Amino acid sequence: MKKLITVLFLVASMVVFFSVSAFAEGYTVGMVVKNVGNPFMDAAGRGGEEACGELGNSFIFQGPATPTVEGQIEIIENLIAQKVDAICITANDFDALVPVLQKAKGNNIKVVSFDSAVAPGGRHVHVNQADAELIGKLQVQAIAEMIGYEGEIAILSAGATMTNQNTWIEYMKEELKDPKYEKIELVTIVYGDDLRDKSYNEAMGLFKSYPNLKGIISPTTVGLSATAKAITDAGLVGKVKLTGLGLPSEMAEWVHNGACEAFFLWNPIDLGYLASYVAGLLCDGTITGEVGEEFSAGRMGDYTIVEAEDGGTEVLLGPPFRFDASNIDEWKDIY
Amino acid sequence: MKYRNSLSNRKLNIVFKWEWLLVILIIGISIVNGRLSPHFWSYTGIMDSLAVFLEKGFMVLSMTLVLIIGDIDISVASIVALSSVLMAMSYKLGLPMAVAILVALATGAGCGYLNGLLISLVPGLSAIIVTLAGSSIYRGIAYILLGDQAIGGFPSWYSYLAWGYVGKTNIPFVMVVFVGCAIIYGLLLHRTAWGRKVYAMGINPVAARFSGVPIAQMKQIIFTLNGLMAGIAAIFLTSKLGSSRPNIATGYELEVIAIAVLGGVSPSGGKGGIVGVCLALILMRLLRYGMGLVNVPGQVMMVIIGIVLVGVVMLPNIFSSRGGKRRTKEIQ
Amino acid sequence: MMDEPAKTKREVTFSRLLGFRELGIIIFIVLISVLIGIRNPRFLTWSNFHDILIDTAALSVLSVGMMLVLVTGGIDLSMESVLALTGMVAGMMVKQNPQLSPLFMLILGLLLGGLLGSITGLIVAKGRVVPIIATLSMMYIYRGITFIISGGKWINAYEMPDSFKGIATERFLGLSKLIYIVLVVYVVFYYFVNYTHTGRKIYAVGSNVEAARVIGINTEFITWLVYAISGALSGLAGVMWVARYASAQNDTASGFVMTIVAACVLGGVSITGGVGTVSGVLLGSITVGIINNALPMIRVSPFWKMALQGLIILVAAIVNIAIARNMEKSQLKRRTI
Amino acid sequence: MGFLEVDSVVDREDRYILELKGISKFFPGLKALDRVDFNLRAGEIHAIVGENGAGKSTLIKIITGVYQPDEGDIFYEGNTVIFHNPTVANRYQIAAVYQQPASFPHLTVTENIFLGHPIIHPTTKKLMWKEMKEEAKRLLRSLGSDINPSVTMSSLSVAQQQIVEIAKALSVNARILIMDEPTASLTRRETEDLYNIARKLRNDGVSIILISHLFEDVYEIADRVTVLRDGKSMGTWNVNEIDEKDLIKAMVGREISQLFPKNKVSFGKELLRVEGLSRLGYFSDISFSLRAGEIVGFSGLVGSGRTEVAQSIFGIAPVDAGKILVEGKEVSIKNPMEAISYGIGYLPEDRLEQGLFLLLSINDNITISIIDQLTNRGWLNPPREHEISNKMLELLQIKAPGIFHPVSSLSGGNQQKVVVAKLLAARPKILIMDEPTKGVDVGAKAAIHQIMSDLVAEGLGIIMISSEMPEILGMSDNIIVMHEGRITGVFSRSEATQEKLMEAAVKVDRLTQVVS
Repeated sequence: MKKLITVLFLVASMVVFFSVSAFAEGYTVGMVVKNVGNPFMDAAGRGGEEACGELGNSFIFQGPATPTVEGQIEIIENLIAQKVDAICITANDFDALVPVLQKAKGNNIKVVSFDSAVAPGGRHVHVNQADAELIGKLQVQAIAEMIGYEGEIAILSAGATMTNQNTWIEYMKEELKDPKYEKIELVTIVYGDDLRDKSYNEAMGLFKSYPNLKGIISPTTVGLSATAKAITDAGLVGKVKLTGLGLPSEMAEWVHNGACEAFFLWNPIDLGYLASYVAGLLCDGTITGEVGEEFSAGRMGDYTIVEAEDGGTEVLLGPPFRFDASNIDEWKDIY
Repeated sequence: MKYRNSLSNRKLNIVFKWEWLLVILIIGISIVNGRLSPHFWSYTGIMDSLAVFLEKGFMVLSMTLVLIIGDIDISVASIVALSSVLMAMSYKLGLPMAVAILVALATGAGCGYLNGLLISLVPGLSAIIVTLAGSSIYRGIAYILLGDQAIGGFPSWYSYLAWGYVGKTNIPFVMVVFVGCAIIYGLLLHRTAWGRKVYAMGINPVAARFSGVPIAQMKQIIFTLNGLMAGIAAIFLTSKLGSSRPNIATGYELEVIAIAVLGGVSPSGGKGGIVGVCLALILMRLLRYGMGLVNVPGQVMMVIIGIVLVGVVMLPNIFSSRGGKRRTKEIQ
Repeated sequence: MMDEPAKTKREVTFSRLLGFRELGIIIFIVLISVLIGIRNPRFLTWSNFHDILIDTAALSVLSVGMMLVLVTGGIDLSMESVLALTGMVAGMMVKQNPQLSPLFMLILGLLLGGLLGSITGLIVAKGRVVPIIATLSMMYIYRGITFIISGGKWINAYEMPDSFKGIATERFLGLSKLIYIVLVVYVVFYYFVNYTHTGRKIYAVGSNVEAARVIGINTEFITWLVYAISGALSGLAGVMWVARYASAQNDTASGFVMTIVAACVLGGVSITGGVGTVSGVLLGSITVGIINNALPMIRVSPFWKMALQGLIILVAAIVNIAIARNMEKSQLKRRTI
Repeated sequence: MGFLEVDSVVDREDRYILELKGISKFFPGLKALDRVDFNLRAGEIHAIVGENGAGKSTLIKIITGVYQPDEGDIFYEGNTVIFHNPTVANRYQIAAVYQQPASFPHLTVTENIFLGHPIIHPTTKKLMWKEMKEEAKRLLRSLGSDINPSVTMSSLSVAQQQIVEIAKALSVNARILIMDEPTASLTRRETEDLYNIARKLRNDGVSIILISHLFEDVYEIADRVTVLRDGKSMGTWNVNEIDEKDLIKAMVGREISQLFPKNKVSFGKELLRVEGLSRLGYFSDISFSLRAGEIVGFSGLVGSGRTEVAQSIFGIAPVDAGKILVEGKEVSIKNPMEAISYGIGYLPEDRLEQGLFLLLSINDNITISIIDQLTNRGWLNPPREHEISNKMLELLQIKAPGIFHPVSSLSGGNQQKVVVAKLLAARPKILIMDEPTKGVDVGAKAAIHQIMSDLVAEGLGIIMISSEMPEILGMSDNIIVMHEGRITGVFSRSEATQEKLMEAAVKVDRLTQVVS
């Protein structure tokens, strides 16, 4: 019996220790990210908390330990049981969250997706970081400039199943059809699964399989920095150019040593702020998520809800930001 | 249970007590959860939270058998993925959904059969190696087939499987199916001659062979069953997700094994029962649910689950006397 | 079993069989290298071989630790989390104190990893928890602690001093320093396993626990020791890993433990205990390295990779058994008069 | 091994190298040893006999430091000592050779000999393999064996492993050598060799404690004998002062009437016929037949293929050629399940490993082979099972509190009987018994022989494999001798003699052959 009491005591004390009560006036907004322990997601969380603070809402930040859709479903179920008023989510899968989010909507919970969208049926509105077409275009333009509009390029993506990655890659291919890129050849697309060792190996493999490779686009944070490291280690700085989407904190080193002259990203803090702000406005009925509605989002200014390509509605954050040697040091400590 | 009595002995007594330990832990955790979160004591909340976990439950049931015969299967999560992908593809190819569901079951059973075939056909090839390779191969095939695509758009009735409730009650449909499966497995393991042979195999495989227990055939059946249950899990998981992808159910295998062990099943074979693993399933779920309600971050949750797992498994070892162990040896 | 003692001429069947087993994997390596070399000649260059060795460095260090645990009949799933936690601590330390010497960091990795492994070892040896469950729990726990101490933040390249990153990038006599670390580890463990009493005791425990106890081997200590060693080597590999990729994350090496087990299995280590050689594990790790390195080079579709890797493990395991069986059969044939 | 200082005969009589006084050992619910006294002179062979469960193993484990006594004192050359663990006992030059060689199958012979006390370079602490191998070779040669010290233990025969175990004991310069049932798995010839080794060691001044069931061993080589019963010492005698009958009385507390109660039974129809059975590497061209009411004895050296033939008939290992006919019909037996369905039962030699489920209850053990027939369309039918188990308990006089107790709670002899009960519950027509009385004390031995006699009287046929010559001669109607996988002699009960069997069994003695 003694051992049982010990166990119970241990369990109880642990649970008490980790419980953080989130009772406040106003609405409760739950933010579900792809996984916790990811700086990009944490930055979005900071923005979300800021917006909730301004609106007088309380904020819950949650994410599974690993980026799986099953983990996100479990969290959403828990949020439904906690009777939150809104959920902001960056989805690990475009389709697979729809059923559980429909259940949430059925419980009168407003759903805002951001960063990585869920299908229209599972959301009220999507906060889009940037136009997918623009993201694709910018990266192709950047790499073309770097290599002088001539030579072989490759793409190092994250998972083969990630929707946003694939959409961007489609737009890159689209952009490359433009006659001004006719001397550029996209030789392959490889996948690093957002694992550092695997991305690094894939990059190294690219150098060996394609000795004439001139440039790499890596539209994923882990892939971009692992490739930069690989270029540096292989002694190819200046010979193989690199651009893509990445975090300034991770890329500072590689911008300075020239492995990556420039890359892009939007501000995740702003993204989280806007998503959380939109969620607040949906809760108090200011907006309903219909096309054409206009609203003002605190420090971010005015926005209009537009129709999204996937058939739902979305709010567009703005064009992605270009980081290079001139501005990287301002940002590297922020996110 | 009458059979328990005929199994009465010191070691199995521990198992019996083990189940009571789990019951007490479940009550304790419920009380703590209730105090911490005002949302915990909600009938729908608890029901739904249990339901969300049940596709793993299906896998735990058959994994219990695999562990009792002293083997292990780490390919189940991959079998779930492959079954789901094949089911979705055959639906997309124009087969009726009901047939597609059969495809999932057949795929699961087929993969399990293949595991069992290799293990029983090639002596010296251990289950851990076969299923380790299998876990890459099966998911790999799912990737080859579907690549970066996802398949969705199933008929609307299909989502009822994971999301629907029985009639006007608040009982999730999946729970009814699970309870049915659990009863079948409980009867199979504890009330049939076949179940007796399963334990015999786990306790002493050589003696079992000499006693006329068809070892190879039993292994074949058990691994096939394990694959079949993964197929069932795939049907419910796909229904829950509304779509299929090659990367679903990642990491399920370790969780399933952990729940079975928490339920009193010994990975070295011969011990454990269905009641225990069902209780462990509830315990694990309530623990996670409670922590989820107070928004413990996922990574911290892993620490706590790890501590509970190792703590609960270690408890009887710490308190059981050394002499007792030696005595069994001595008498031999 | 023993590498060294069995190496005299006029050898007996069983040790010849083992020699043959390692020959088998060497033939496999040569065969696969030639095949890949035909498709991409750059595979067979010295610089690529050097790259493979660097890529395999962390894996080969980890495999030695895993081998010792497997030899006792256990398994250590927590290695990847120990690696991540140690790597994170190392990253945080060099971020705060860039002046720390790389050698000190490597030693720190060994010690911290050893400490974490000791805890796991205690749970297995004293708490008598089945290894797979004990190490699975510790895998969860250490991974979670990594998250808690880092607050979910990553340590990035610019926050690490060049000297630290130099562990992986600097060369000495044309070879990467990582390769020297691996060499040291292998020489030490080759000696430890074959020429020290404690090293042989590990095999005794894996071969027959009861008999080991009877001849006075402290089996609990040996069990504890192998987990402490596998922890220490995971810690060392953690520092090597973080230095190499110039990034410490809390999901570092997540899922890597299966690769370690695969390397051991390919290297002829028996999952049931008692069997495994240091040289075999090295070859096993290199084989895994070659497969990882070669698949991107011969432009295999990414979707095929996973299935191929699984198939290679399965085939290697079956071939191993088939060779053993064949030897046994020819032995039987000779016996019949 | 002359480590003993030269003592006068008088000194040797009075001074004991090892003395145990009032030793008790308790296990939960069991008093394994109850104030046992035991002493050992320098240079003597001292036998300890007793039924299974009498406490012999416990006593040995206390002497070797595996267990610590709960009461009592141990004196080594007159000084009190405490053996905390086997290493301490080793330091006092005490070594043991166990019945089941407690070896490391994956390791080499050299390692098996030296792992407990390797030769280590004094400064570098490096293991000196070359020296150890040389020493191992020397030790093995001194025992008349040329086993290669570099082969793995698993590649040796049981007899060879036993020799390695003795070499291991010698390597620590043992002054006290414990031999636990050393001859149980050996054939006559191997046993002879072992006796010679033991005598030689004694003459070199080593004290030997011999545990044995076989009175032959005791009378052949022992100087004194101590009898244990139910954890108590019944006394110590000089071997030439006590005869077999009194020894048995001391052991079992009663007189055993008859050891080989074989009654003449008239043979019935042919139950089993084997023609030209061969299995690559194990046996070839085996033919014989078994009639109802007949006991066919299989004699020969361990490793001569007797067990393999039996196991192939039982479907455990596949055969490469030959026919098996059951009651005149040719059958193909691929696994034990089929064998059981043809009415064949097999009592394995290694009961613990191959016959028992220690964690299961007596009932579950007895019914496991026939569980399918006892069910109600697959569902367990406890009353029917219990009926059969209780009947078996009564028939074989198994001493157990009830059928629901685990087999692990029974004494060794009763565990053996449970295996027999399991066998008989399947109602076989053909019984194969591999070393039916191995490791069994006299009392249980007689009981088992009686059961065998009763069974053949009921019309069963029995194939009995035995290494014990008196058992073969006493129980068999016909005797088949095997050597290196072939039948080398067939004798009827009347014409068989110990000498004839031996001649057939040992064509060329290859006791110490190297496997390569």
